Amino acid sequence: MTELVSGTGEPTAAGPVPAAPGAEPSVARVSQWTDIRHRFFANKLAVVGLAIITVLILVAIFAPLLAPHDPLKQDLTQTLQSPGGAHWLGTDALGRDQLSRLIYGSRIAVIVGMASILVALVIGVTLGALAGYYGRWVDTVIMRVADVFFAFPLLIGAIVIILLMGRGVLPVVLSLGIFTWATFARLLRSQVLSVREMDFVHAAKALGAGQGRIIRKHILPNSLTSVLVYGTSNVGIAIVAEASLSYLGVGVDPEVAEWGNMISAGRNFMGVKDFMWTYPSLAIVITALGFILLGNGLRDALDPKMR
Amino acid sequence: MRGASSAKWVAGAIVIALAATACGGGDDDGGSKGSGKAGGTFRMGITEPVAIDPYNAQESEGTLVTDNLFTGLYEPTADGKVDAALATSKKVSKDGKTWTFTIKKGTKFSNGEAVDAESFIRGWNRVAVKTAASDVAYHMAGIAGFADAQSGKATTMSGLSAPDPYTLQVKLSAPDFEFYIKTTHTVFSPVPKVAGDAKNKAYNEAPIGNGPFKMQGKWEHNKSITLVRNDDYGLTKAHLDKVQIDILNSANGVTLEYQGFESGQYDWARMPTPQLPAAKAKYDPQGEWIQQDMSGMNYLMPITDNGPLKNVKAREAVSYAIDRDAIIKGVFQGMYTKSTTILPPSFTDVYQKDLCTSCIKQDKAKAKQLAAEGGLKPGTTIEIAYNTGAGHEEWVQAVKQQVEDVLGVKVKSTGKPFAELLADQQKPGATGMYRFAWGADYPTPDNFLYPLLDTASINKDANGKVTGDNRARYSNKKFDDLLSQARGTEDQAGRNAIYKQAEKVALDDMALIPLWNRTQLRLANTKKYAGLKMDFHEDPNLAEISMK
Amino acid sequence: MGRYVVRRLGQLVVVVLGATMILFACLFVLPGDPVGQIAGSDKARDPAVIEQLHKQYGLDKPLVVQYGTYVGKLVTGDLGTDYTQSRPVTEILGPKLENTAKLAVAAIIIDIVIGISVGVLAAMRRYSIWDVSATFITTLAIGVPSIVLGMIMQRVFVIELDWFPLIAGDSFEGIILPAFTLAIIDAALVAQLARSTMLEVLRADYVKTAVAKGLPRRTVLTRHILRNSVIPVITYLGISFGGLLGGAIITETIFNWNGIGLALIQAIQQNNNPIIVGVVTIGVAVFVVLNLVVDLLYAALDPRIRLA
Amino acid sequence: MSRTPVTKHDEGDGMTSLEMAPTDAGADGAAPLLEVRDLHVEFAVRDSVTKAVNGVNYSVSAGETLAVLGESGSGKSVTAQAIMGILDSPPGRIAKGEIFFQGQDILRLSEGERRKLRGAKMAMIFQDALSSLNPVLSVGFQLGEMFRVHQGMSRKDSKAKAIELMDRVRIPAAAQRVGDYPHQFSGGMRQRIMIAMALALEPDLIIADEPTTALDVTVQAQVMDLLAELQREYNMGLILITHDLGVVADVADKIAVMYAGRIVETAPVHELYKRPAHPYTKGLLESIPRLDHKGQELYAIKGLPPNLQAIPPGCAFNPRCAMAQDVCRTDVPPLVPVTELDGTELPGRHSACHFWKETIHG
Repeated sequence: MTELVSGTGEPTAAGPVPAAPGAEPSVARVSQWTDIRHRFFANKLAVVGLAIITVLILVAIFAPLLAPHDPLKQDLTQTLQSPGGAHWLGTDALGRDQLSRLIYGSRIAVIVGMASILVALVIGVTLGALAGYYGRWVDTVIMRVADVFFAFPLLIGAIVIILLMGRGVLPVVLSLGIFTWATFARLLRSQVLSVREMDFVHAAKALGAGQGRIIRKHILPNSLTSVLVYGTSNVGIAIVAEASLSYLGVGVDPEVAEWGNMISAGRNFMGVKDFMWTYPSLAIVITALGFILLGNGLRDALDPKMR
Repeated sequence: MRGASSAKWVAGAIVIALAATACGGGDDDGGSKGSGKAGGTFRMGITEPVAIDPYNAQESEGTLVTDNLFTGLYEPTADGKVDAALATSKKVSKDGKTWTFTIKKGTKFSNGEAVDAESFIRGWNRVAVKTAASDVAYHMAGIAGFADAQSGKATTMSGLSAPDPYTLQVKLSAPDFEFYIKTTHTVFSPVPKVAGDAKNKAYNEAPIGNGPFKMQGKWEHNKSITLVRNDDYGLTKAHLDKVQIDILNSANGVTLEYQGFESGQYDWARMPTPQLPAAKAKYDPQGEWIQQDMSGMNYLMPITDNGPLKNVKAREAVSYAIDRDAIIKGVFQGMYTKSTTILPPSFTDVYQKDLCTSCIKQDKAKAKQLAAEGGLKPGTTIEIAYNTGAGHEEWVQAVKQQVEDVLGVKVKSTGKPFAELLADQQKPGATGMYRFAWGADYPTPDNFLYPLLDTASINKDANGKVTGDNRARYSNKKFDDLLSQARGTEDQAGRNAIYKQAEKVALDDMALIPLWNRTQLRLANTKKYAGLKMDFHEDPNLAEISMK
Repeated sequence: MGRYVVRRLGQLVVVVLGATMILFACLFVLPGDPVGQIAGSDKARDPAVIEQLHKQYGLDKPLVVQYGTYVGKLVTGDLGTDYTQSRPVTEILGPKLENTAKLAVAAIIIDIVIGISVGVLAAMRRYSIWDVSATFITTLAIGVPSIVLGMIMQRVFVIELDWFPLIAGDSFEGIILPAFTLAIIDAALVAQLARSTMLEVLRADYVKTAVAKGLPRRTVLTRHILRNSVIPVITYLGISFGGLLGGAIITETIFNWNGIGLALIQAIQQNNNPIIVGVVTIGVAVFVVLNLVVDLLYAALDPRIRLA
Repeated sequence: MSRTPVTKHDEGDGMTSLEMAPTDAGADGAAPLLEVRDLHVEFAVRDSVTKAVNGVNYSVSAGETLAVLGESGSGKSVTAQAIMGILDSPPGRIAKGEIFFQGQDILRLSEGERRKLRGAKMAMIFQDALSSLNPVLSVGFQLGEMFRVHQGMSRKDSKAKAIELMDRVRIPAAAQRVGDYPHQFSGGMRQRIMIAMALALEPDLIIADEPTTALDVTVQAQVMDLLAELQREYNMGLILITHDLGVVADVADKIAVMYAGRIVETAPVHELYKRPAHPYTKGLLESIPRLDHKGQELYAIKGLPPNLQAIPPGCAFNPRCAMAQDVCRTDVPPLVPVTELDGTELPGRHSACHFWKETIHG
C-alpha cells in the first residue's frame, strides 16, 4: 500500500477511535460437520434416500422376524399361487413364499452391495493413493492396469470369475469388487493430485512430516470424502450388477432367496403371472434409488457449489 | 437362459410335454401321403443348428434340414418302427456280420447326379475319415475298417463295397442284426461327387442332396434357412412349395417361437413352461395342440462304483424318496408324466410299464428302511449336479428337499456349465448323482442300453477318466452277456425279449433312476395344413403335409 | 500432439493385450474341456474325435503357446475359429458387431436428443416446476436397472399394447424398444450432467461479460454458454458410446437383439472360448479407442488442455 | 438478462423519509451522464430476502471519475450490475428507484433498447479477467465480436479492429497474439484486453468493477494509468468500484462511500481524505498502515459487515460505530449536505450520519 497521504494533510485529529461499547456480534462456532449435516437434512430427496437405506438395512437385519414363512421351504401343492391369502405376494414355482424370499433377498443385496464396494474401495483407494502421490512410473503402471480393468466390461469379467470360482455370495462380491476398483482408483488419484498441490501439504512437508504420515494424515482425509460419496451411490449400482448376474444365471446359487434370481425365474411368467417378477423388480429399483439419492445428497452437502 | 444349446434331446431343455400314451391331437387323416392341395410356404423357428451337412448333423434342428435334403436306405417312424426308403431289399449273413442292400434305381441328386451304391459309400467314408472329426461318426463304429479310417491309417472303410452299381455290401467287425436300423440316421445319407470332403465349406453351408426338398440360397447363420420342393425327387414328391426356417437366439428361442405362433408368423412352435396350461386350454380344442411321447428319457445318473450311492439299496432309497407326481404337478404344472422304465414308452414293442417298482409312488417308510440297509446314514452328504441355464434349477431343488426330508441326508446341489458338468462326471473320484437325459439316435433299445449301461461303454482312459457314455460306471456281466446275445439274435421278436430281460437286470440294480418321460409338445397350424404331425426327430413331417 | 496419439495407441495395445491375457488365463484354467461333448447334449465325444479337435484348435498346446498364436493372428485381424461350427470368429461376429453398432448409435442419438434438451431446459428454468420434475424423473430413471426396464418395456409395449413384434429381427421397428431401454438410463445421466454443467457456466463471469458486451441473447446462449457446457457432456457420451459398442449384454438378451453381447452369453453357455475372447477383445479395443477419440476431441474443444 | 421488473412504489422498507439527495451538477452544469436515484435491489432466495442495495444515489458526468468505495458485501457491485442491466433475475430484482442515463430512465427501456446501450454507450470491466473472458474462444474473436454484433463488420475487418485495439492498450505483438486464448496471457495483459473490449465502441460510460484487485501492485499502477489516459482521450465517465483507498486517491475526482447497501458519504477525493464526515470513512482511513505510525498498533474497525438479510435498524453502522447513540439505533440517518462550522456549503459533500458535525469538525 503506497504512502496514503500525498504529503498535504497532517495525520487526522484524534488517535485510534475509542472502542465502541455495543456487543461483539457472536458468530456461532459452526463446525464443519454440523454445517454439512444441516445442508444434508435440508435436502428432502437426500433424507428420502437415507430413509430407504435405513429401512433396507433394518429389514435385512430383522429378516427372520419379519418373514412370515421360511424362504426355502417348498410346498409343491401351493406352486405359483397368486398374491393373497396365506401368501401376501404369492408363491414361486416351488411353492415358496415370495414375500419371505423378498425380505431375505434384502440380506443378500445389502451384504453383496456393501461388501463388493468395500473390496473395490480398499483396492481402489490404496492403488489410487499410491499412483496419485508417487506419480512417475508407479502412476503409469497402476493407471494402465486400471485402464485394463476399466475397459473390461464389468459383467463379462464377473461372469468369467464366477465360472472360475463357482456360484455363491463370495465369488460375486469378489468379482464385483475386482472389476469396479478402477473407477475408485482413478477418482482418488485425481483427488490426491489436486490435494497434493495444496499449500497445507507443502507446509506439512516443510515441517518434516514423513511420506506415510502425509498420505495418512493430510491427503487421504481430504481425498476420501468424494470417493466415499461416489462409493455410496455405487453400492446401488453393485446391487443392480449382482441382480443382473443372477439374471444371466451366473450370480449367487439359484435356490438362494435373491432378487435377481426371482426376476430371472419370473421372466418366463411375463404376461401370465406378472407378480413373479414385478415385486422383486420394485425392490431393486427402490434400493438402487435409495443409494443414488443418498449419494447425491452427500455430494451436494459436501460440495454446496453443486446445487 | 433356457435351451442352453440347440440339441432337441439336449440334456433337459425345459421344453416338456405330457405323455399321452397314443400320439395325441391333430386331426389324423390316416397319414396318407398324397391328399390335399399342393403349394404353400411352411414357416417355423429353430435355434442355430451345429451343422446341416449330414457328416455332422446331430441334434433335431440339424436333422430337420438333412432329413428333408437327403433320403437314406431307411426312414424312422414316430412310433419307433422303421420304413424302407431307397432300400428295395436287405439281406444279412447267418453270422450277422455281412449286410447286403439293393438300392432303388433311377433316383437322382438335385444337381442331376445319379444316386447309386457308390454315392452311399462316398457319403459314409466322407464321415468316417479322421479329418472330418465328425461327432456322429461313432454310429458307423461297427463297420469293418472304421477304426483305420478314424485313426487316419485309411481314407475308406474296408467293409464297404458295391458288387454292382445298385447293390451295397457292408461287412461288420462284430455281429449286429440291427445294423439296418442304424442307417435311419442321416449320417448314413448318400452324397453327390460335388460334395468333396467334410471340410468343404460351400457344401457345408448349402448341401446338395436327394431328398424331397433342396436348399434355396445358403445357410444364413443366426438368421434363416430356406428349403424349396425338389421336383425331380425319386420317391413321393412333397406338396409344400417352400419351408422358411427362422434361426432364433437360444437364450429365449422357445418364447420367440410361441410368440411367433400366437401372432400367426409361425406354423409350428414350442412353448415355454409357464405358458403351457394357457396354451393347452386355448389351442387343444381347435386341434392345434400336438402331444407326442418321444424316444427320450430323463434320469438321475447315480455313480455306482463310488460314494454314498455305491450300494443298490441306497439308490433304491433315493428313488423311493422322490415324489415324482408332486414335482410334475407343482413344478411342471402337470405337463410331464413320471417314467417307470429305462426304455422310452415310444418303443412300443419293448415297453414294460411299472418295471421300476421304486418309481411308481413315493414310499417314505420303504425309503428309510432301504437307506438303513444300504448304509445311507442320516447326515451323509450326497452331491447332485446339473447344467445351468437349461431350466433345471426348480426341479433339482424340489428333489433335494424331498430326499433331505425323507432320508435326513444332506443334499448339496451345484449348477455348472455343460463342459464342467461332463468333466465332473468323467473324473475318477466322481460321487453322488447327476441330472442326465438321453435321446435315441435310431429306434432300437440297443441305442439306450449299450452306450449307457454296457461295461464296454465305460471306456476308462489311462488316468481313470471315463470317456464313454456309461458314466454311471454300471458294470454287470449278466447284463453285458444279455446285450451281446441280443445283438447276435437275428429275429426281431427274439431280440426284443432279451432286451426286456436286460432292462429288468439294470433296473433291479437301479443303474439309472428314471424320473419322467420326454414327451414333446408343439403348436401346429392344422387349420392351414393337413396331416401335420411330429416325426421321429421331433420335427414336423414337412414332406407329407399339404395345404387344406 | 502426434507424439501423444502414438503414446496413447501404445497404451491401447497394452490394455487390449492385458485384457485378452487375463481372459485367456481364466478360460484356460476353467475345468472341463470346451470341446469335450457333443454340442449341448449328454453324449461325450469320442476320445479320438476330441484329440483331433484339440489338434485342430491348438488346444493341446500349453497356455503360453496358445496365447502366442492368438496374439500373432490377432495382429492380422484373425480372431481364430469358433468351436461349435469352426467358422472364423470374424465372420461370425461381423454381422453381430454391425447390429450392436446400430443399437449403440440409436441409443446415443436418443441420449443426445432427450438428455441434453432436458438438461438445458432444467438449467435455464431454474427452480421452476420443469427443473424440479426433470431432476426427480432423471433420478428415478437412473435408479431403474436395465433388466427391470427391459422387462417393463417388453411387458407394456410388446405383450400389452402389441406395438412392436417380439421377433422383429434387425428391422427398424425392432430397434426402437432396445434402443430406448439402453438410452433411458444414459439420457437421464446426460440430462443431470448437462444441467449441472449449465448451471456452473451460467454462474461464470464470462457470461456476464458477454451480456455486458450487449450481445443478443441467442448469441450469448449458443456461442458462450452452450459452447462451454457441452464439453463435459461430449466426454461422457464418448465413454458411454464406447461401453455400448462392447455389447449391451442385458438389453440384447432381453430383446433377442443379435449383437455381440448376446453372442457372448451364448458362447459362455456353450464354452465357445474363441467367441468369448473375440467379443471381449473387440469390446475392450473399441472402448479404449473411443476414450482416445474423446480425449482428442476434449483437447480440440478446450484450448486450455495441452496434450502432454 | 431478462427485463428487470421495477416496482414504482414499494411500501416503506424502514426508510423513514424518502430523501432526494441533491444531485450535484456535472462539471459543465449540463444534466450528469448518469444519475442513480434511490435505487433498491433485493435478492429473493426461497424464503429469505437479501437487501443488497437500500437507496443508493450517485451520479457521474462525462470525463469525471467517481470512485465507489466499500467493503465486500456493501452492494457496490450489485449497483453497477443494476446499471448495466445484467442482474441475475431471478433471484435479483430492482425493488425501487430510477437510473437516468443521458437524461433517460433506462429502467423503463425494453430489453432490446437496453441491450443496444450495452457495449455501445456503456461498458463494464470486471475484476478477474481470467474468469471474465471466455476460456474457449480466442481473444481476437471476443474483441472482434463487439464489432461484428454491433456494427455488422465482417470477420476479417473485425479481426483487424481487434489487433488495433490490442495495440491501443499496448499489448506487445498484437498481430501474432490475436489468435491466442485468455489463459495464454498474464494477469495484466488480460486486464488490458478487458479494457480494450470495453473501449471497443468508445462508450460514454465505463464501469470498472475492482479492475486491479486481482493484479499485483506494479501491474496495478500501469493498468490504472492506462485507464485514466483512455478516459481522458475519449472524455468518458468512469465509475471505479474498489475497496482499495490507495487506488482511489490518484485517479478519482469524487468518492462515494457505501455501507450495507447505502451511500454513507460522498465528497471530492481530497476533501474526503482531509476531513471525513462519517465515522465509517474515518475508520477506513485510519486502518491504512502509515509509515509515520511505525511500531504503533494497527487500527481496525471492529466487528463484521452486517448480514444483509437482517440489517440492524437505524444506521446500519451503529453496532461498529464508536460514536453510536440511541438515535443511531432507531432513526436511519439521511444523506445530508455537509457544511463548515459556520454553515457555508461544502460543494459535493454529503454524509448520512446524525453526528457528522462531530466527525468532521471533531
